[in-house]
Formats: sequence, C-alpha cells, structure tokens
Amino acid sequence: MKGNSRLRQILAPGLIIMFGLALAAGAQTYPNSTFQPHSELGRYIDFLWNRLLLLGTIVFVIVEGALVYVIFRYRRKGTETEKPPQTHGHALLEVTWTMIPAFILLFIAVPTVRIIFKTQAKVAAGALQIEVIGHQWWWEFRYPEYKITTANEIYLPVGRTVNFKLNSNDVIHSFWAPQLGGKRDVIANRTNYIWYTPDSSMKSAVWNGFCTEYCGTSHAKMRFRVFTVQPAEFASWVAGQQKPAQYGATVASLPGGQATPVSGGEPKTSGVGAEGGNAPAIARPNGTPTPGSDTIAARAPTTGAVLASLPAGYTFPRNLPEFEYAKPHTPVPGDLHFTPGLTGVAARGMQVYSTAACVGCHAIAGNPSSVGNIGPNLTHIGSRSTLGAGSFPNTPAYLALWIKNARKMKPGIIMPTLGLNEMDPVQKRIIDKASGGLDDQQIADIVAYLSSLK
Amino acid sequence: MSAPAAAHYTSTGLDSRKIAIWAFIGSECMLFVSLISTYLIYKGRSIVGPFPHEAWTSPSGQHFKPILNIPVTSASTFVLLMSSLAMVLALSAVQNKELPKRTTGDRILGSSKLWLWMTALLGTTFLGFQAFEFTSFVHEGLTIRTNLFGSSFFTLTGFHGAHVTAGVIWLLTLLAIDYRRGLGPKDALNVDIAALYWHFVDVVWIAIFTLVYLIK
Amino acid sequence: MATTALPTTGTLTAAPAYEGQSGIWSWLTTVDHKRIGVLYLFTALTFFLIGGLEAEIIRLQLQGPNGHVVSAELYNQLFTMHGTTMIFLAIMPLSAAFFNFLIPLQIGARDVAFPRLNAFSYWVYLFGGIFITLPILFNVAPNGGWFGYAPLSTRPFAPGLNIDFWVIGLQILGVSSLAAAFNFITTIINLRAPGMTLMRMPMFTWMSFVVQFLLVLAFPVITVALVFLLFDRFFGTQFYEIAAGADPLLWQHLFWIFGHPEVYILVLPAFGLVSEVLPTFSSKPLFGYPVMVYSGMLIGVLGFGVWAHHMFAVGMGPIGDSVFSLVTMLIAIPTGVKIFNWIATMAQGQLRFTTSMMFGIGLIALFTIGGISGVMHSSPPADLQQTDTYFIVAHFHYVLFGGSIMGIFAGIYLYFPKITGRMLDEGLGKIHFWVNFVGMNLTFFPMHFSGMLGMPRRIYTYDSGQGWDTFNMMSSIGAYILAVATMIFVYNFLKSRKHGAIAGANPWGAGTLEWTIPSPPPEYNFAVLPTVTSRYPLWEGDERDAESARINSQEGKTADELHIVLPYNTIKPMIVAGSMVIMFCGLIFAKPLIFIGAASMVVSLYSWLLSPLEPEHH
Amino acid sequence: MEHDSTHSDPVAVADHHAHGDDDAYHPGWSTYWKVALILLVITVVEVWIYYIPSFSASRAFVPSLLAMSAIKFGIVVAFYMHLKYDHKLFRALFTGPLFIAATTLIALLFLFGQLVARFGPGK
Ligand code: HEA
Ligand code: HEA
Ligand code: HEC
Ligand code: CUA
Ligand SMILES: [Cu+2]
Repeated sequence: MKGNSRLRQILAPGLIIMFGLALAAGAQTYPNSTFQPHSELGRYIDFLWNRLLLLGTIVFVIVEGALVYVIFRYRRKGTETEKPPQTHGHALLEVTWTMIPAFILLFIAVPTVRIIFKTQAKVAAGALQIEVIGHQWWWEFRYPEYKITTANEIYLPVGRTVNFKLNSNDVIHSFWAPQLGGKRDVIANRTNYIWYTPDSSMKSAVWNGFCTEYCGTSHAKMRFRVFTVQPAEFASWVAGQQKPAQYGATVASLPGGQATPVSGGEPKTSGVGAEGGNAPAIARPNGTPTPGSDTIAARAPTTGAVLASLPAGYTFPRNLPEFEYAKPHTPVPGDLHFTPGLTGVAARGMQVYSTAACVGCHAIAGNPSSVGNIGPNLTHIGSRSTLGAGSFPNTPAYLALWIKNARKMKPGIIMPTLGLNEMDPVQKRIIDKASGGLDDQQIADIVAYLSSLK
Repeated sequence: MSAPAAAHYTSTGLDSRKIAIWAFIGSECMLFVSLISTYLIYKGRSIVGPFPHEAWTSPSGQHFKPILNIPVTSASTFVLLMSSLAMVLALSAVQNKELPKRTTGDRILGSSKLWLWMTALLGTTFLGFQAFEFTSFVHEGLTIRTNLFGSSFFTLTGFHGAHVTAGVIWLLTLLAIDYRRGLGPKDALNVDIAALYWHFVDVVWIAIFTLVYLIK
Repeated sequence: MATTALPTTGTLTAAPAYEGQSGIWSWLTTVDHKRIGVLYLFTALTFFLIGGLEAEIIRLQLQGPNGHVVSAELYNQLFTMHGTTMIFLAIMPLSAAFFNFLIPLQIGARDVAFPRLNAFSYWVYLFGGIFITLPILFNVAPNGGWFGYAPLSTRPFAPGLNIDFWVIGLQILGVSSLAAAFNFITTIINLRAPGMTLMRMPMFTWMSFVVQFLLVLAFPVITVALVFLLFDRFFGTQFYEIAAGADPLLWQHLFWIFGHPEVYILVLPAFGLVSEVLPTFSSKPLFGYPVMVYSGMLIGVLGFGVWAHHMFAVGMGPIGDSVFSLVTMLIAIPTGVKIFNWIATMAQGQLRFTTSMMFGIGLIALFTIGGISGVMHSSPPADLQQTDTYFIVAHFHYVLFGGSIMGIFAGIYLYFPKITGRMLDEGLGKIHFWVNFVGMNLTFFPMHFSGMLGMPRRIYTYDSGQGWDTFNMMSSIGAYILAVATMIFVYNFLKSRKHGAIAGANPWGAGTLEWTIPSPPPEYNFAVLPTVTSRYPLWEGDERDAESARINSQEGKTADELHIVLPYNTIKPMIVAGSMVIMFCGLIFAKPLIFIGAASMVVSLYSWLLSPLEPEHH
Repeated sequence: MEHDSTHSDPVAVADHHAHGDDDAYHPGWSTYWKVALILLVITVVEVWIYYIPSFSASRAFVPSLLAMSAIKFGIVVAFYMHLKYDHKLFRALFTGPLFIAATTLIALLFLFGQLVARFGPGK
C-alpha cells in the first residue's frame, strides 16, 4: 500500500539519522550526568529512576506495539464489502486496562513514598552544616562551624554528610549539583534543607553546580563548583580559609600581547599573566597544592582530619585535564580590551581597592575598609578557580577585564562597570573619572592585590 | 417532535441565564476561596502591626489596639443579612405582582419597589459601614500597604465590597426598569438572577465574618 | 489524490460562504458562532506562528554553546513570550475555535446560548493578545517566564514595564476565557437538540464541557494571584514583598492551582477531536464511550488535586510531597484508559489513513511518551533530578506538541471541509504530517538526554564541554524541520481555502450531527432542529435521524424563508472589549485612560444589555 | 448496547418535571422571616461567644464558629437562593465547585502550616 511504503521511506532515514547522532553524542563525556550518582541521595534517586525507566519502557513498548500492530493489521484494503463490526465497548477489557496501570503504579508509588521519607528525614548528627545564600546571580556559602564565608565554590570532605541550609535574599534560586544529588529551591523567608553524603570512596574531584530556578537576566550564569576532597585536604583548605587575607609584596605583571580573550574563541592567554604562566610573582596554585607563604599557623578543624601531611591553604589543583569541564570556556565580548604590558603591584592595588567603590560591596577579612556585603566575599578570592559565579576562569587576564567591565561580561549584574571610559551597559553611560572610573594601571594593581589573596 | 423553527428550544426547559449565573457563582466560589486562603495563610505572619486581634507596640513605642471592631462589623453583618430578606421579598413581590392584594400587609409585601429599595438601601448601608471601617483603620495606622494583614484584609473585604457595589448598581437598574414599565412575573427571572447574585455575596460575607473577624 | 477515493455524500456544490455577510464590517459585528470560530482560528494560527518564530530564535541561540544570536535580556523575553503565546494565545484559542465552530453543530443548536457574549470573548482575546505581544518589538516584553514566579515578578526585581504587560495581559485574557466558559457550559446544558442526551453527545463536546468547568474553576484563582501582583506593582501592597515577610510560595500555589488544570484545558479538547477522528476513519463507533466520558471527568477532577507536583523542589515536606505524588500518579489511570480505548476503536476497523487520521494516531503515539515522562516526574525524589531541566521541557512538549497540537491538526484536517466547504490538499497534508512528525521527535526527544545530562532550562547560554552540544544541535535541526513543516501547512491552508476540492456535506463519511448539514453550514445551521436517537445519527440513527438529516442537508433557503430568527449583528461587544482593554492600558500609559475606558465600557455595556438580541418572534 | 434512553441523563430526565423556570416553587413570606430569624439568632450567638473569654479561648470555639457559619451559609443557599426547591442541575453547578473550593482551602492551609505543625526535612 502506498501509505505504508511512504512510511518506510521516511521513517527509515529518520531513524538512521537519529541513531547516528546519538552515537556521535556518545563520543562525548557527560560531566553533569544524573546517571552517575556519587552520594546516597543520588543512589536513591537512581534506584527510582531505573525503575521508572524500566516500567516506562514496558508501557511504551506495549502501547506503541499495540498501536503499530493495529495500524498494519486493520488498514482498509479497499476490498471490504461490509462495515467493520460496530463494537461499542467491552467491560472486561476496559476493567483490565484500568487495573494494569494501577498495578504498575503501585510499584512506583511504594518506593517513592519510602524514599521521600528517608531522604527528608532529620539529618544525622555531626553533619557538616553549610549555609547557602542565593543572590542574583551568585552563591554565598558559609560554614558556620568554621566561620568561613566564601562564594561560588564549596569544598566538601568525602564521606561526611553535608546538610545545606538554603536561603535567599532576593528571588528564588535552586541549588543543584547534578552528580551529587537532587536540587532544592532557595527561597526568601523560608529555610530549606537538603542533605547527602559524598561517597567516601571517591578520589578528590570537582563537580559543576547550577542555579536551576529562573532568577532573572543572568540565571544562565549562576553556576558554582563543588570540590569533594579528602578529609585532610579539606582540613587544610579550612585552615587556609580561616585566616584573614594576606598579601605579600607581590607584583602581578600583565605583560605584552593582546590581553583580551576574544569573542567566540578560547581565551588567548599567551603572554598574559595568566594561569600562573609568566606571572611568577603571584604565587598561584600551579596545578599542585600550593603550600603558600603563610606565617600564621591556622587552627585546624577537628573532625577527624589528618593534618600532619598538609599545611594550611590547600586548594584544588586547576588545569587537571580530567576536570576540563569545570573550567569555564565562555568568551568575552570582543570589544572589551585591556592595555597590554602593564604590571600591577599588590601593595598599590590594596590602596586603590580600599579607596575605590569595591569596598562598598565586597568584604575582605583583614582589610578593615572592605566590609561591604552586597557582593561576594573576596577574602580568599585568589584561591578560587572561577569568577562571576563560574562564568570565567580566575586568571589575572579575566580578573582585569572583570573589574574593568563586569556588566559586559555578565549581563545585568549589580557590580558596576568600573573601567575608565568604559560603557556601562545597564546605565548606558560612559564611566568617567568623577564616577570612580579606574584606569588600566589601577586595575592591574587591584588584580595583583586580589590574585595574591590566597 | 422536532421543535418549531423559530422557537428557542432548550433541552432542560430552564432559562439559559439562570444556568449561567449558577456557573458564575460556582466560579466565584474559587475566587473568594483564593482570597480567603491568602488572608488565612498570612494570618500571624505580618512583621509589623497593627494586627487584627492583638495589640502591638511599634519599635518606636507607638501603641496600637487590636484593630478589628467586632460590634460595628456585627451590625453591618446584620444589615447584610436583612438585605437578603428584603431581596427574597422583592423577588416574591415581582413573581406575585398579578395576585390580588387585599390587605395592607399584602400590599406592603407585594411592593417590588419597596423591597428593591430596601435591599439597595441595606446594601448601601453595608457599604457605608465598610467605608467607615476602612477609614477608621487608616486613621489607626493600617492601610493596604502597611503589612501582610493590611494587604490581604483590604483586598479580601474590598473585593467583597466591590461585589456589593455591583449588586447595588444592578438593583438600581432593576428599580429604574420597575419605575419605567413595572416589573412583573415576566421579569421574575431577571430579578431572580440578581437575587441569586445578591444572596451569594451575602453568604460570602457569612464566611468572611466568621473566618476573618471572629476566629482569632 | 486520496480525496477522490473518499466516500462523499451530499451534494457537491460549494455553498456560497455566508451570503450577504461579507466585508470587514460584517466580521466586526458578527455574532454567528461559526464566523467567530473562524476568527478564532485565524487569529490563533497567527499567534501560533509568532510563538513558533520565537521558538526558532530560541533554538538558533541554543544551537551551539555560547551562542550570541540574542542577548540575555531578549532571550528571557523570548522564552517567556513563547510559552505565554503558545499556551494562552495559540492552543487555548485554537481549542476555542473548535468550541465555537463545533459545539453548536454537534449538539444540534442554532447558536451558542449568548451570541453577543461570544463575540465579546473573541474581541477581548484579540485585543489582549495584541496587548501582550506587541512589547517584544520594543524589547520590553514580559520576561519572568510563563509562570512568572514572585518575587522575581515584583517591582523590586522587575522594575520595568515588562511584567506590567504580562500581568495585565493575562488578566485581560482571563476575562475572555471565563466569559466563553460560562457561555459554553450553558450552551451544552441547554441547547442540545431533542434527543441529544448527555450520553449521546459527541466526545468532542463532552471533553469541551469538562474543559469549561476547568476554566470556570481555575481562572478565578490565577485572577486573584494576578490581582495581588498587580496591586503589589501598582498600589504598594505586600503580597509578594519578601521584605514584609511574604511567602514566595503563595504565588506558586495559586499559580499552579490554576496551572495544572490549565494543562488539561490544553489537552482535553485535543483528546475530544481525536475521539472524533478515530471513529470516522476506522468506520467504527468510539470504543467504550461511557468510560471515555467518565475518565475525562475524572481527569478534570483529579486535575485540581495535583498542582503541587510542580513544586517538589520547594521543600513542602514529606507529607505534602507524598500526597501530591500519589494523586498525580492516579491521573495516569484514566488517561491510560483513553489511550487504550482509542487503540481499541481502531482495532477491527477499516482504517483510512487520511492526514487527519495520521495526526490522530500521532497524538496517541507521542502523547504516550509525554505521559510516561510525566509519571517519571511524579515521583518527587526522582523529580529532584528532573525539575527545571530540559527533561521537563521534553515532557511538556511531548504532551503539548505531541498531544494538543497533533490533536488540533487532526481536527483542522477533519473539519476544514466543514468550515470552508473545501478540502485541504491531502498530498501536502501527508507531507506536512511526516515532516512534522520527524521534526517534532528530532527536536524534543534529545531534550530528554540534555536534561538528564544536567542541562537546566531557561538558560540563554551554556558552556561547551558539558556534554550537551550534540543534543542541542539535534534539537535545533529538528526545530528548523518543524518550521518547514509548518510552512507547508500554512501554504496548504491558504491555498485550499480558495482552491481546494469542493467538500460536500459529509466528505469523510462521518457519523455525527455536524455532518448532516451543508459545508459550510448555513447561518442558521439546522433548517429544522434535528431529532437525535443515537450517538452517531448518520451511522446508527433510525428514520427520525435520517429525516432531519435529509431536510438539513438541503440548502439554499435563507433564514427568513425558513422563519428562523437570528440575532442582530452588533458592534457593541467589540466596543465593550475595546473599552476594557483601554481601561487596562491606562494603568501603564496614562491614568486618564482608566476613566475614559471605564466610562466607555459602562455605557456600551448598558447599551448592549438593554438592546434586544434578536427580532421579536412572530 | 446503550443506545437509547436507558442511559440516565439527569438533565434530560428532569425535563419532564420542570416546566420552565418561572414555575419553580419558591417558599413564601412565612419561611423567609423564619430563616431571617434563625440567621439573626445564630449571628448573635456567634458574637456572644466571641465575648466570653473562657469560651473563646477554649478548643471548642473555632469548631463551633465554623459550624454556625456553615449553618447560616447552608440555609441562605437552601432557602433564599431556593436551591432546596430548584432544579437539581443548579445544585450540582453550585456544590461541585464549592466542594473543590473548600478542599483547596483546606489543602492550602495545611500546606502553609496553618493547620498542623509543618514537618521539615533536615534540622
Ligand atoms: C498538555 C499538557 C500536559 C499534560 C496532559 C500533562 C500530563 C501529565 N503531567 Fe505534565 N506538565 C505540563 C503539561 C502537561 N502535563 C507542562 C506544560 C509542564 C511544565 C510547566 C512548566 O514548568 O513550565 C508539566 C510539568 C509536569 C510536572 C512538574 C515537573 C517539574 O517541573 O518538576 C509533573 C510532575 O509530576 C508532571 C506530571 C504529569 C503527569 C503525571 C501527567 C499525566 O496526566 C500523564 C498521563 C498519561 C500517561 C501516563 C500516558 C498514557 C497512559 C498509559 C498508557 C497507561 C499506563 C501508564 C502507566 C502505568 C505509567 N508534569
Ligand atoms: C503548546 C505549546 C508549545 C508549543 C507548540 C511549543 C513549540 C516549540 N517549542 Fe516550546 N515551550 C512551551 C510551549 C510550547 N512550545 C512552553 C510553555 C515553554 C516554557 C516557557 C517557559 O519556560 O516559560 C516552552 C519552552 C521551550 C523551550 C525552552 C526554553 C528555555 O527553557 O530556555 C524550547 C527550547 O528549545 C522550546 C522550543 C520549542 C520549539 C522548537 C517548538 C516548535 O514546535 C515550534 C515550531 C515552529 C513553528 C510552529 C513556527 C514556524 C513558523 C515560521 C518559521 C514562520 C513564521 C512566519 C510568520 C510569523 C509570518 N520551547
Ligand atoms: C555595587 C556593588 C559592587 C561594587 C561597587 C563592586 N562589586 Fe564586585 N561584585 C559585586 C557583585 C554583586 C558580584 C557578583 C556578580 C555575579 O557573579 O553575579 C561581584 C563579583 C566580583 C568578583 C567575582 C567574585 C567571584 O567569586 O565570582 C570580583 C573579583 C569582584 N567583584 C571584584 C570587585 C572589585 C575589585 C571592585 C572594585 C574595583 C568591585 N568588585 C566593585 C558587586 C560589586
Ligand atoms: Cu539563580 Cu537562577
Ligand atoms: Cu501539572
């Protein structure tokens, strides 16, 4: 029959294309896949998912199978002489196909309810408490136990249950690190919790996190990173974070070459004082844990950490190839440039920073003039791997551009455009000296200062 | 038994308008339930006073009484309930317009104009009470912007008041027709529909009076 | 091609469309349910194209990582308007087009119960639709997502005009839907022809009936939620003001109490249409009619008890989560019954694969996929990984596109001949179906993967290396294919309207009442009110059915000749609608407009209500 | 199977009883004033118990208020809106939505913790 051959003609290539594309997709890795749980919550969900998928597939096969069978079996041949049987219904059949789905649903409903109660039970004592505060469009993380405030990056010791206490100061956000567990909304005037335990068998790793409730212009760029590390590493990190900001007599050089990562391309960092490249004066964790030039011994956290081997100030190594996915690749607008060849001096940068608008919004423990609480805490900004809530790598090149014109790099944010003669895309005006515009040299100094805050 | 071409056949023998008004009333149930739910949900959640049933002293030392005035509202509730009585009498007067009126009582009970006026007047009195209530609340420091209680209270009772206002206008329209050409049994359905609406607004008030005013 | 092979009954002359009823003025003043239905159809299809265009730009932006076709601000307006347009301006009114055109024909009535109110509904819809759509040309379109969560939609977080347009626009559209719903409830209860008992009503009318109740009960709730938002934004109330201690979940609950019934409002008319299509092209009555009726009602009632399944991540607590989860799962049962009964309707039949039938079968095949993913969301712990990802986007496009749109296309192909008197081109129709079918699956199936692989929804950009690139590319290619499919349809539609083959009264050999009258039907629909003795008067009826069918399929006589009283045409409903929209515009543009609009509305409303509907009966 | 009128059709069956709406039975003055009196009395009782401190603080206060207002609600609907005498269709049109509305109200109060203490996950 005509319709039939056309069906094959069109369906077959379609299927082949789909299959081919699916294969092509298989070549990639899936760093945010929900199918590889790394916590007990994740595994509960995975268990439910597997069951849902199995039962769903069975229903799918039955329904579509029956449909296809009927389509082919009862096509009109054109030779029929009389009307088909005018059946109006069949009580038994109808009861059957009411009961079977009900029965199937039972197999979903029962574990569902059990897991709901299990995963929403009171969290076990001794869990690591982390307060998550959502802001448009970045994350504030506090460890009340250790009196640490940080932003956009969380360190978790593997094997220890973590209980996130979620709150928002503005609109609704949602907290989600797909490989670790489900999401939970972050709502003003309402405290939510979600807890899970990163598998203790895991080696240290980094996971992407996302804001999954639409929260305005830069919702897409409200990301975060979770570092699940060994307890000793965690303890070291905590010790480092607990210290007030320290900057030595460091100098950041932003030498020649085009400092601007151009639009559409990978950032051209060659020649820029980036990624520890040729900015030796800024001690950067160059792929390995950096012991840091610390003089003050931090008090170590107590929870079973083996501190002996690690000095304070551990940060997760950057640039490990297997964690490429955690490194942002967002291009910067092509019309944002930075004067090449500048060298920043941290001490000078501290001065500039402390008299510029920055201090109204940002806090740096150890810098008495910097106590703002509108933007992320910058006390240890140098130890973070990203900028702008996971939007850009935290390298001097990006940091300089960020300070110069953050609003161009991340639409709609509160942090104003600060570069002299830059166009503020929100206020739609050019920033001049009078409104606090910073020239590139000043910015380079600030970059040196901030980068040194490990 | 096919119906004649011109007649307006209906399947139930009922008037379409009456079906529509009942569907409308069903819909209004959801409207008012949403408003009432909001009021109840926000009960006790305002950060600053004044509050409905509790006194409150502001951080600056100003003192606020519990704001709801039960005696006044009881009076206005009474007025609204009586307006419903007037309304049924108005309807029955219209329905029985053609019946002979022998006694003064019959004539009074049979006067649609009287009862329509009475209903509209009682409705207006209710609105007057509400206006009084609103203004005195504002004087005592509670506006629609003050707190969650103010927002949900004024919106809920304001919506109800708007319904009463619409009802009064409707009644006045009926009265105008009554004066122009007299309302008779032919018009009973029109009056009936207005009456259903009016009583519904009344029952909503019964719920509001208990849920908002009396329960603490 | 295939058309010629179809059995046709009735005379093969095209009845002149609406004699003496041409010209713009006649369209502005019409109160004829059929013409209003046609207005709805054209307007809603236009909005469908606009919503589709917005989707195409979305897909262009997401085609690869770090796309920069549009800015973040514009992207957010695009997906908000895409969702809002598709739901409120395309699918609901497309359903309304069928309510208008079909319900009176299916129950054997001359018009709806309140013809002028019906015109009013349409004009409010048109003006409201324009009101909410135009701002995107000025980059001030609503940008809060189609469910406009507070507090993001409140003044402190959305200071611009964007959300003002949304709040007011939806408020206006709500008036239209409510007015129409009262009208159709009354029509279906009260204007059924003699013998057209409830249990003989065609399934489309039945499902529409259920939908009208959903509308009547769901819209007041969103009205209230929107009033709060409106008051917050304009008059300083604090319903969603977090600084005043407001609970952001209030909006969510109110919205979804409306929002979930709304999704059944979107799909049940399509279910109804398919329930007309399948019997017609299987030459068999609908299988299990009573169960189909009850399951429709059950879906409607249960639909009011599941709203919080959109809120499994908000921290409702285990009891709330469990209850809403279980009720949600229950809905799968009556829906499954429908699916199985449709398949059983086809079984043992003589299936004719017309375009309409293909879309109908497409609905069964695709909606099932969406339904199954729906059940996957209904398990709250599992949903914690799914919610607000592209997995959800996949679900709702399978139910909305695979359900509502497929059903509506099935309906358009089935009823186009009745509406216009001419056939759509079946050849083009089948191409449309297949391109559509392939495009649809290529667009939305990969979204299951991108979602479960961690891609959040409503993001205007994403980074490379996240494992989403390929799936997004597939989706975008699929979307372009869909655009091609849609253009084929538009071409077919416009061409066939003037040049299609003449249809005749019953080109498909269908069994219900609307096929007993000429195509397009005369103004008065039925020369004599039919007497109905069965569910399929043309298939199963006795001589009484046959007799009224015989009389009604005659044509040529005017209403006057038949002494049928028809309502006067009137411009007043349109003026009332226009005044109302002007009144609302006043809130945004200039306060005096509020009073001008209100005054004009009251005056025109009185003038409408006090003028007679139709000539006195003789 | 179910081809003819053996199938119950509440609306159509009722055709035989109702002869147009104007004839629907309406109670008269004697009922009306009694209803008004009851309404009045209940309202007085409601306000009265509000002012008895011991009662208004007791557990019985809220339920009794709810019961009384439900009675008032019911009799206005039954008598003044003559739902008691009217076509059962109207009863369905009213009670159906009322049921959904009431359920929604209760569910919402429950969800917002206004009826029972909320169970929260975590701490
Ligand atoms: C036409 C519209 C439509 C329809 C019909 C449905 C139908 C269903 N929906 Fe869907 N839904 C939407 C439109 C629709 N939905 C939209 C638009 C959203 C997103 C809103 C937004 O966030 O923007 C959404 C979101 C949504 C969510 C929230 C997800 C989230 O945001 O986290 C949930 C959760 O439970 C859900 C569930 C269901 C279920 C269980 C059904 C059921 O009714 C499906 C029942 C059908 C079947 C199951 C298939 C047939 C049955 C059988 C063959 C029987 C045997 C089957 C089994 C035993 C499984 N839907
Ligand atoms: C019935 C409803 C419906 C329909 C039919 C569609 C149809 C489509 N939808 Fe969408 N969609 C929604 C309802 C619907 N959608 C909703 C409710 C949302 C949620 C919004 C929110 O989050 O708030 C959503 C969100 C949504 C997203 C997620 C956006 C995000 O989260 O960031 C995407 C992404 O791909 C998408 C894509 C598409 C595509 C490609 C189509 C295609 O089917 C479209 C096919 C194209 C056409 C039909 C038209 C083509 C026409 C032309 C090219 C010619 C134009 C010419 C003229 C105008 C003259 N939709
Ligand atoms: C008006 C407030 C404001 C001012 C002034 C301001 N910032 Fe910010 N800053 C913010 C906000 C808000 C963010 C978070 C933006 C985002 O990611 O969405 C931010 C982010 C940052 C970040 C990235 C932090 C991270 O972890 O991602 C750095 C670095 C930064 N600001 C440095 C500065 C410097 C240096 C100055 C002054 C020269 C400054 N800011 C001035 C508000 C401000
Ligand atoms: Cu925060 Cu999205
Ligand atoms: Cu839903």
